[in-house]
Amino acid sequence: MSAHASTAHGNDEVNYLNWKTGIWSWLTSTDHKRICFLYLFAIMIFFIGGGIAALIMRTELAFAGPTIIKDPHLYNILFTMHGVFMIFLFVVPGIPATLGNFLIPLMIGAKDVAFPRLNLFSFYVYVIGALIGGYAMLNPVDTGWTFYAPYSTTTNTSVSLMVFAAFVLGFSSILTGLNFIVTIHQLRAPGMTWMRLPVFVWASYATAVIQTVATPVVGMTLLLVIAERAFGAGIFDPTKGGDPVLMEHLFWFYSHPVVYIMVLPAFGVVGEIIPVFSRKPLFGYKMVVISSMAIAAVGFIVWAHHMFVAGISDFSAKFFSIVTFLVAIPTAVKVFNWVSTMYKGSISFKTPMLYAMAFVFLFMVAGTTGIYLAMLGVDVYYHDTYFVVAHFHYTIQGGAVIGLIAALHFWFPKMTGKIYSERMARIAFAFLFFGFNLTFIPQFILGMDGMPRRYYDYPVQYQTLHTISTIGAYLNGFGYTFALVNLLWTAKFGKVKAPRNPYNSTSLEWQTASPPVHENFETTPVVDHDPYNYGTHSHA
Amino acid sequence: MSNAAIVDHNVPPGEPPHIHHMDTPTAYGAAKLGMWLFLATEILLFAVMFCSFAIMRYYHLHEFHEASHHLDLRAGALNTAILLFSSYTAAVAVTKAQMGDNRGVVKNFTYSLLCGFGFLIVKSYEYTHKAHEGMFPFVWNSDFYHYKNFLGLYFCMTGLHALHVIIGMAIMFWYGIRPARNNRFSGKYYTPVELSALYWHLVDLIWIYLFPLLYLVG
Amino acid sequence: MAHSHDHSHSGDGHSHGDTLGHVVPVKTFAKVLGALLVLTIITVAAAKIDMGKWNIVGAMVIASIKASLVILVFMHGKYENKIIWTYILIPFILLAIMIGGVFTDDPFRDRIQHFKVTEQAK
Amino acid sequence: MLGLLGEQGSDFAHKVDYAHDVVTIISVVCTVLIVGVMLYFAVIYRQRNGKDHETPAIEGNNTLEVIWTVFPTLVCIWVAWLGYDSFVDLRTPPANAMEVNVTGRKWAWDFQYSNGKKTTSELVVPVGEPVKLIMTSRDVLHSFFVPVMRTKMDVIPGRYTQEWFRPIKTGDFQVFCTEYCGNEHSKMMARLKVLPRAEFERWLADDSEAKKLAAMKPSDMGKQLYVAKSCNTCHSLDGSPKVGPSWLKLYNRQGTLTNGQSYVADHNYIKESILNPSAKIVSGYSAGMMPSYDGQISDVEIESIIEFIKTVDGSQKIEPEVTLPKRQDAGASAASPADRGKALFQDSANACSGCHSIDGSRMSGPSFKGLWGRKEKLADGTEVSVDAAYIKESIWKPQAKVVAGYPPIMPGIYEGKLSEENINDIIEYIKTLQ
Repeated sequence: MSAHASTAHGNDEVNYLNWKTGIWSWLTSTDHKRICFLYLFAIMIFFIGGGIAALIMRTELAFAGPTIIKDPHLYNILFTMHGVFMIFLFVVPGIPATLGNFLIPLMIGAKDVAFPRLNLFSFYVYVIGALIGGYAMLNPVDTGWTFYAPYSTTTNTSVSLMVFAAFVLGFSSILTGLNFIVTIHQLRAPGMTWMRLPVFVWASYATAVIQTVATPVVGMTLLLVIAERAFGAGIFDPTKGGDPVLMEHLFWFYSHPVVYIMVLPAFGVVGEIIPVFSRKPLFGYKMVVISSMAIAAVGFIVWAHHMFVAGISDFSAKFFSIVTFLVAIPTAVKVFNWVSTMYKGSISFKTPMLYAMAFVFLFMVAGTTGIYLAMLGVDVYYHDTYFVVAHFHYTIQGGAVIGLIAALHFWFPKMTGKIYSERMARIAFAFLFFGFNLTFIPQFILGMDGMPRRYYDYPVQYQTLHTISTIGAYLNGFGYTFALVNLLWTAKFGKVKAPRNPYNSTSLEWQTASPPVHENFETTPVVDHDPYNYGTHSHA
Repeated sequence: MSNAAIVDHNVPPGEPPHIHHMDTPTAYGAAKLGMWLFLATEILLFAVMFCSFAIMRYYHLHEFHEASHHLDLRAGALNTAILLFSSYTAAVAVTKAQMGDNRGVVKNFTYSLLCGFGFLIVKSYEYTHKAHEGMFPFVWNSDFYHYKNFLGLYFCMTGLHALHVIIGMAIMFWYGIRPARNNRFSGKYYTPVELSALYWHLVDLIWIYLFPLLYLVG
Repeated sequence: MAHSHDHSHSGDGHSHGDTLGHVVPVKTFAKVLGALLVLTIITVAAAKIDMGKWNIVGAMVIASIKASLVILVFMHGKYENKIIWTYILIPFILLAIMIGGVFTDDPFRDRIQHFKVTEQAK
Repeated sequence: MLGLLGEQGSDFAHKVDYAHDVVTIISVVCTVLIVGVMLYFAVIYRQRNGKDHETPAIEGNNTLEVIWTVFPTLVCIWVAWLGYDSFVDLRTPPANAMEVNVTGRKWAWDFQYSNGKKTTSELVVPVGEPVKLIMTSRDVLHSFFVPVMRTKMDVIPGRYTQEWFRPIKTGDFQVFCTEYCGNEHSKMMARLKVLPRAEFERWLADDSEAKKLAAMKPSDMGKQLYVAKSCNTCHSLDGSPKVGPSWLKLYNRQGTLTNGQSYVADHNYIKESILNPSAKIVSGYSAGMMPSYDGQISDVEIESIIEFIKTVDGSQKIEPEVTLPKRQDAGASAASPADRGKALFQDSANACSGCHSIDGSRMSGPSFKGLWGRKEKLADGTEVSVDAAYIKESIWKPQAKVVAGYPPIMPGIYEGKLSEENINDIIEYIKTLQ
């Protein structure tokens, strides 16, 4: 393993971070690596905003009865804000638009994405969407992030603006996905065959397909909500002969696949991290790839499992329950493959590896609790209770967000050229992991006791578990703050320079300078091996 | 363990960024794939309304039948012919561009543009007529209240379609006619013409379904 | 997945001489336009005959023939590669899934008697 | 088995719980196994002394791949079957099930039995017999969730949905609304009261009031309702203006609305005004004073009220009419705080007496008699003892703590209308009503 050939050309002084300076050069940059940072900063604003909303809610819920929020309306606004911020503005663009942007061209050996200007454009579409959403918060929406009709078509909060913001954000998501698909098809370096693509690229490809073809559906659905509000189009409003359940169908047609937009890239991240720190090839690479694509495909035919008690026909419920179980199989396969990769490895516990192992645990919990919700009879009980809340957060926070944090730690040396303090990162990890479980395990139990979600107030018997959950939320929030501050501080003030390939990885993105030069590689790379070229082949 | 061989390939150092980002065939393939992907998203945008139409029609079959008779079939058929013809001229424009005939591109895209205007004029005539009759958003006449589901969808679908017509016209003008007047296109470079035409065909494609659904079978 | 590893070509295997893509003669387009107009007339005529629920089936079949003509010839679909065809077909497949999925619901819903709130009262 | 879901109240609950427990065991075993194996690998294959040791380049193993694709598939089929099986029971009500109509509205549940008996926020059913709920909503989506029965179904406007259960034990159980429906979503609860058969029959047959009404001539029934529904508080029969327009020669009267349009007080107008009072306000009156009677009043009752209105020509005597003092500046003229409170209470502008009796009889709101210091059970199951703070909150924020069994219909118009001083006076008055 060496990078001698390239160090000769390398000029560590000039890289994409400093080859042009000034805010303007960042805001108008079409460099995918810089756009990654634009997104990163933008989404972090909403992560913090959504996080604060969550903490206020948890504080309110710590004790029964009104405590710090006197008006249930404000509580309803907060959970709507939490949902809209976290989903549309943070997690959906989360990994794809940031790390996907940064890594896909590097991993496939391209200079940039296929349409660099479109890439920058989709960032500004995101910004416009975010601004519209921010403007809508002047008369904050209280519908929940699901915008179910007829509540959304009758409430007098600014639903129209907010769903329009979501529509615009969807447009940004579409353009990003489209860009990635074309990039992966057209710009692979010589020798970078499909079966040599890192699993992160595969996961990103699957994600991009979902982004591109699912997002228009929700976009149009939301426009129809606006039409309903504006002139009573009579599609979702039952008083005009419309069908509110149809709106749920169309909404979930996107909003189930969107869960895979969030979590598939995180699968990819874990698939990258575990081989490196185990010094082993990814076990069953082909199956991991196939399972990514299978999850993306199956994701389109399972949406109505969100609606088992929504008044859909029994036939429909039975059909969608059975197909939902199809998701479980490729997901299980992935977990088995990750764990097997560690077999006979040489495992080091750097922070990204800790996050990856935590991910496996959290995702096991998320996946197995998902089974409950796919089972018809049991879901009838659990639907819209705290069990669903906990399951969802295990999937999205424990999956997608932990994946993002893991990825930020893992590729941090490449992105910034600095090395962060391992000790600080581990302390943050400990808080984060412990706090997260402390928040949501009590919520599973609350769900078992029948506690419904979106409740501003609750009967006293639920109080103890709520209090514990609130304490966990604060620890969790502290963990995130600590982790992000550590990274931010290192990026700004860190002294330790990162080498090209601090982990001795064999995948392509580590073979260029840290941070990379403006167009990624000093010379166009030619790929002649698999991304996980670790270990010794036995010549038996 | 093998090396990650990184060999100097073909890019001379000191090139300005992105000019040689892709070679011509790659760029052409990329642009075309990108456009088709975009068209896929457009079709899915309309798919939601087709799906809603199917469900609403299932619930209000009788009303849909009756309401569709209130639409102006002649206007709809005329618009269909206009769009088909414009689609034809747009396709011809691509062939002209491939042959390097820039004047041919201008001529054919101009026909398409004019057809686009014609379509919009007929459409606005229909809309005004509907507004007059009280079958229009904001001025619903309560006599037609039971047609609301059909008309609501009719306006959403045709409205969004008309918006696409306008966007398509803008694209044809900006990326097709304007550069063609400067003789920009040749057999080696005509991607913008092809993409504009693709977009315009999509507008036609959607209408091919909208016309029978809305005007004929209801 | 087994398509060409040679990424640097457009994948369009029908390059003609100087041009990047396939050149379709204008005459072909004219024929297709004629066919499309004839099909439109057929649709309108067919709609005048009352065939019950077969009306919509017929109309959709004719529309799909027209759409195929547009995609295949006007949009050069005939000469495109597998990747592009994948993405041409995906939206139609998804539309079918969407309508199919929603129709597992509505027609199978329980028709509960509209008891009683009103009936009882009267 | 594990009893994770708590008390079982219906006969199919054990089936749901069985499915739940089976999948719990599978889940825990799988998670422990996988995470255990991962940790085991992490320990025994850890890097030693900061140096990598040689690793084998294992790229996969087809046998293993097949096993761990097939095995989860089999488990999934089994688990899917368990879920399916319990669901079939949940969705198959027996043909002989007793039907109860359920209407969800912001933010309470109304129930109607097939004999016409109605309740709000309290569903009473007999033990051991299947009960089928036929449900619809008046406004937005709601969801009727009875945890002990393990069943739940969304309640949809413009459509009927159903759910059923067969209670296996008597007692009081919690009903939640689990589909987000607005501000008081978390207060939209009801009690499920499961009674022994005989007791239920007695309860159901106790329709003395309804029967008496049904036997009457519509206009007489309307007259009775005029008082029973507290219309008299705000609408006079002699043409004198009160909070609302007088009913004297109201039928077919024409006039203008606050928005400048004209109205004719015909059948539709009156019905709409009862159900949706704020829709069309007669010029000179203000919106928000009258609570909606939507869900509080049947069509028949509305008809009879309209019949009664048709007859109002000024000759009517209103027998149980509370003699109301003329509108006055309540604070100034009365001497003691309690007297001032009484005046405020009786002031038709406040219309307290429309819903709160002073003799202990049940009206739309809790009686003021004996209210002070009383322990009230709230709709959310908690208890509150009535003190000054509670009364103040209940006047200013009527929906904050609604007493169990009462609909949350008190209008929130008093904040700003009644000062703190006014409220203290009213409290003093309530104290006298022991």
